[in-house]
Amino acid sequence: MLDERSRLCVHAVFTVAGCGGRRHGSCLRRNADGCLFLHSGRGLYSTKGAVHTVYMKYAQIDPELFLSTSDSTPMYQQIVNQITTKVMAGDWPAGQPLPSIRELASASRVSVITVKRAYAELGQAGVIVTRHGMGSFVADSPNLSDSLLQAEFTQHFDAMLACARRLGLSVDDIRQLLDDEQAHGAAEPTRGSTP
Amino acid sequence: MHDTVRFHYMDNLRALAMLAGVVFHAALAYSPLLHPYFPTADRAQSPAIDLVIWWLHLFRMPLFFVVAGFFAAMLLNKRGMAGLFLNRLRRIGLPLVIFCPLVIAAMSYSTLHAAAYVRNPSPVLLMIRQFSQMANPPAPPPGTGHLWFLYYLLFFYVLTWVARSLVPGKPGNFMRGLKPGWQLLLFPMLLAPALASVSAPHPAPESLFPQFWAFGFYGPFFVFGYLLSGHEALIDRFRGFAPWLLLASVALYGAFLYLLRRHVPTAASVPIALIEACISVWMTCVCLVAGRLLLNRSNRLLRYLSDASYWVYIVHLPILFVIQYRLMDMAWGWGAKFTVSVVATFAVCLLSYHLLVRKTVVGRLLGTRMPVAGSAAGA
Amino acid sequence: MNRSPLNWPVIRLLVAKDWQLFQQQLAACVFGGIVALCLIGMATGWSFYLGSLLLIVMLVCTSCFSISNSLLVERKEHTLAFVMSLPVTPLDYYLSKLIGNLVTFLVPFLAMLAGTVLVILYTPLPDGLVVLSLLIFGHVLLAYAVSLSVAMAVESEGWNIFAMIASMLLINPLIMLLGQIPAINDHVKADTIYFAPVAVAILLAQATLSVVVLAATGWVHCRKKSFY
Amino acid sequence: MSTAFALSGVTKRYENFALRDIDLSMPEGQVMGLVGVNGAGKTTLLRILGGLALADTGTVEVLGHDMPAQQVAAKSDLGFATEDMRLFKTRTLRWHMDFVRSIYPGWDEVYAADLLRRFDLRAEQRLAGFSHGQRVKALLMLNFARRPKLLLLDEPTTGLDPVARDEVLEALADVLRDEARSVLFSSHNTKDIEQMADTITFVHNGTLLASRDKESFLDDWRRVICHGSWVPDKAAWPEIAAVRQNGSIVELKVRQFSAGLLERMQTQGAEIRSADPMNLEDIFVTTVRAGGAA
Repeated sequence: MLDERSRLCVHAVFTVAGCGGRRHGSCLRRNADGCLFLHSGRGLYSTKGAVHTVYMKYAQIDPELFLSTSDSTPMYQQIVNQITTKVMAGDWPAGQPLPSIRELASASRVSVITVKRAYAELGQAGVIVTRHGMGSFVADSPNLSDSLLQAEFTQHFDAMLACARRLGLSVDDIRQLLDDEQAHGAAEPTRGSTP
Repeated sequence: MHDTVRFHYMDNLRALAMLAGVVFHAALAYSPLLHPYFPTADRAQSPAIDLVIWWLHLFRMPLFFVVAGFFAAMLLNKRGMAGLFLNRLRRIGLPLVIFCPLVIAAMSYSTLHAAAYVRNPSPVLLMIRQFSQMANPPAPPPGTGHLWFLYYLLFFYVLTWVARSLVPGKPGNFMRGLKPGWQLLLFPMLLAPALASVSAPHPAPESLFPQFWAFGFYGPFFVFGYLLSGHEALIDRFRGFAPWLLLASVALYGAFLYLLRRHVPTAASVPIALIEACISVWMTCVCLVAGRLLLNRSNRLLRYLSDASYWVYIVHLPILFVIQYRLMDMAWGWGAKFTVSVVATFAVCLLSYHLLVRKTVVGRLLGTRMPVAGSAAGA
Repeated sequence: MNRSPLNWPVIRLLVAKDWQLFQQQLAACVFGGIVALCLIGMATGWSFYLGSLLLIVMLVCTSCFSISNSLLVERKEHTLAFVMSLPVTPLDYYLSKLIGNLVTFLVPFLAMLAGTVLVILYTPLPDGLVVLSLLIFGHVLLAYAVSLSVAMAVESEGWNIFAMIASMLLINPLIMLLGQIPAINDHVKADTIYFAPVAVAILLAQATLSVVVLAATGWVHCRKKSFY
Repeated sequence: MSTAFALSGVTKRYENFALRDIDLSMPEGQVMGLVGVNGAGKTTLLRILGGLALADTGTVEVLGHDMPAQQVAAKSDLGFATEDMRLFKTRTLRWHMDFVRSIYPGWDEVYAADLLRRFDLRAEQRLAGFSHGQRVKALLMLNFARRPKLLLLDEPTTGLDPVARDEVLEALADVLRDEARSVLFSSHNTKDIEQMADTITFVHNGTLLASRDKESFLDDWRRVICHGSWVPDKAAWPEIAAVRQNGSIVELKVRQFSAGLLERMQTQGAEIRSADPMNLEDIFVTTVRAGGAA
C-alpha cells in the first residue's frame, strides 16, 4: 500500500512528533504507538496499516492552540474561532481527524470541559463531525470553507445593518455607500471611515 | 573480581604482620628489657633479642592497621556503611566476643598453674604467687589481652562512620595531594604527641577503656590505609624513597636504643617519641613498597598462610605461654628455647587450624579467607 | 479506628529517614562518648569524673537530640504534613517514631548500663552499688519515656523542653530519696548485691510506668484529629 | 464513572472556624478548582481529603476508599501539597526523590528528570538553599513524578514568579491527558482556575457557595448594562445578584441569564445596552457579596 513517498511522509510524521516539544515527547516516551492512536482517533484505526493510511492522507496536527486568558472572548469561543480559521484556511482539510479532547486540552492548557463545549459548538456549526467512539473530524463537506465564509459574511452583514439602524441610515444611504465604494475601485478597499 | 586479585600484597602483608606477632611474643620471654614485666620471662636472655624485636614492634601493628584501613575503605565502597558494619561485626566483633574470654581464661589458668609449680619463676610469676597466698587476692582488671587490636578496629569502624558524617568536603584529597616528601615528614609529626604520652617501647592498650594514645598512634595508620584504597599508585611514589627510609630508620633506631638505656619508663621523651614516629611511618612505607614489589602474588602456600594467620594469631598466646612455662625450668640456652617455642607454637596453631578450623563453622566465622579477599576467592 | 494492617515497609523507611536526619548529631554524640571512655580510661581522678560526666551528657544529648530531631523539628518545620501525606496511618507514624527513638536511646543506654555494672563488679568499688545504679538508670529510662511521650502528645515546644529538662533533673531528688531508704542505703557500700523489696518495687514501677506512658501516648496519638 | 472523592455531611470545627455540612464530589478525570478568600476553608477541605485532618462528622471517600479507615490505600494514589508543607532542609532534593521513590512504586524517574529540567531545579542542592518558588516546585515535582490518581494542591501557583507559574500550569496540563487522573486545586488566582478547571467550587466562611461545571457557570452569569429609570427589586428578580445605579445607567449582575430575562427587563422599560460574560473573579466576588448561592 505504502509507496516510497508515503513512507517518507510517515517517517516525517514520526520525526515531527518526536521533536515537537516536550509535551509530545513525554507522551511518545510512554508509548509511541499510543501517541499515534491519540492523533488519529483512537479505537477506529486499530491496525498499524490503517494508521499509515491516515498519515498518508493527513498531516500530523499540532494540538496546541494559541489561547489567551486576557482576551475577553470566552475560552471556548477562542477555540471555536481558531479551529474555524484553520479549517477555512485549509490547514485542516476535510476528513482530517481532530486531536482528542484531552490532547487538545492538555496541549492548550484549558480544561477538558471547555474543549468539549467548543467541539459541540463546532459540531453544531457543521465545521466538524463527531463519530461516537471514533473521535472528531473536519466535516466532510466539499465547500466547507465557502459555507463558513458565508456564515461569517452574514454575521458581519447583520451587525452592519444593526449599526446602520442605530445611525438612522436608510437602505438607500447604504446603497449609495456601496456605489461610492465601487466607484473608488479596489485601489483603496479599506477606506472604512463611516460618516 | 579483578580488582581484589590485585591486592594479594595487602593480604600477604597482613598475614606477615600477624605471623610476625607470634615470633615477637615468643621473643619477649628472652628480652632483658621486658624481664620484669612479662609472665614468661626466662632466665635465659639475650640483648640481641631486644635489638631486633623493638625494631619490629615499631611498625608491625602500624602496618596491620594500614592494611585494615585499606580493606575497610574497599568494603565501604562495595557494600556501603551498613554493609561494612554488618561484615565487621561478624568477622571482628563476634570472634572478639567469643575468643577473648576463652583465650584470657586459658592464659590466666596456665599462668596461675605456672605460678604455683614453676621452679624458676619470672618476676611476674613471683608476684602472682605472692598474691595468691593472700586471703583476698585482687582480681586482675578485665582486658582484651593480645586481641586489643580487634577491639580497636571496632572503634575505628565506628569512627569511620563518625568522620564521614561530620567531616565536610574531602580532606582526604588534600592529604593525598601532598608531595610524598611532605607526607613522609608530616605524618610522623602527627604521631609524636601520642607516642610521647606513653612509655617507650609503647605497651599494648589492653584495657577495656580505650586509650587516647592508641587512637592517636594507630588511628592515623588506619586513615593512611583508608586513603590508599583506590589510590594504590601512592605507594609507588614512595618507591624511590624506600632505600633511604630504610637507612634512616636503621640509623634512628641506633639513637633510639641509646636513648632508651637512659629512659625512665613513665612517658617517652619528645625525641624518643619523634624517633619512634619516624621509624614506624617510614618502615611501614618500606614494607608497603616491598610488599607491592615482592609479595603481590598468590600461590597455595601463601594463600593457606594468609587464611590461617587470623586463627593463628588469636590462639597463639595461650599456647605459647603453656610451652614457655614448660621451658622455664629447662636448662637450655635462649636460642634453643626461642626456636622451640616458636616452632612448637606454629605447629600447634597450624595443626589446630587445619583440623579444627579450616573447614568447620569456626573457619566460616573467621572467614576462611580474610574478609575482603574472601570474596575474591569466591569469584 | 485503624482497620488497615500496619504498613511495615513504610515504617522501616520512616525510621531510616529519621536515622539519616539524625546521623550527624548522633555521630557527634558517639565521638563524645568515645572521648569520654578514653578519659575514664586515663585512670586519674579528674579524668574519671570528667569522663563519666561527659558520658552521661552524651547519653542525655543523644536522647534529647533524637526526640527533638524526629518530633519537635518535624512539627516546627512543617515537614510533619509531608510525612503524614505518605501512605501511613497515625499508628504507623507513632510506631516509626517509637522504634527509631528507642533504638537511638536504648543502644547507648544499655551499653552504658552494662559498662557501669561491669566497672562496679570488676573494680574495687563495692558491688552493692549495682542496685543504686540500676535504680538511677531506671529513672533515666522513665524520664526518657516521659519526654518522648510529651513530645508526641503535646504540641507546645516550651512544654517539651520543660519535660526533658525537668524529668532528667529529678534524678537529684531521686538519689536523695533513695539515700533516705535504709533498705537501699545500708547495702550500697556492701560487697554483696542485695535487692531489697523496696528497690525491686521501685525498679518494677519505673519499668511499668515507662511502658504505660509510651502505650498511652500511642493511644492518644491515634485519636488525634489533625496531623500537620 | 467513578468518583475521585466524595464528601457528605462533613463538618470540622476549630476554635475560630468551622467547616459546615460539606457535600461535594468530583468524578474521575476532572479538574476542580476551589475558589475562596484566605481562611474560607480551602486548606481544611484539602487536608480532610488528604487524610491529614479528621472530619468531626460526615463521611469522606477518596478514590473509592473510606477515610480515615483506608487511608493507606487512598494516600498511595494521592498527591498532596499544601502551601505550608515543607521538605527536609538539611537534605538535597535528590535525597527527597529517592525517599519518595522508595515509597511509591509508580515513581517515574524519566518524568522526574524532565520536570527537574522544566522547573529549573538542581537535584543536588539542599532544600535549605531553595527559594519559596523552588520549594513549591520541588514539592509539586515530587508529587507529579509519581503520577498519583488524584492530586490535591493547595495554592500551587501562589508566590511563584510568572515564568514558574507558567511551568507549573504546563505540568498540571500534562495530567489532563490521562482520563483516570483528577486534580483538585485551590487558588485565589481565579485566572488559573478559570483556565484549567472543569468544575468550580466556591468556598466561603466554611460553607460551599456553589459547585458547578465551569462552562455553564460562566454561561449563566452576565453583566448587563441598561439605560433607563428602572431599578429591579431583588426579591422579585431572584436571577439578579447585584444592582448598581448611577444616573440613568444601571449595572446588573445576573446569575441566571436567559434571553427571556432580557425580554422581561425590556418590558419593564429598561433599554439594554450590553450583556457581557463575566470572568470568574467577578462572579466570585459578586457571589460572596450577595451572600447567597450562585
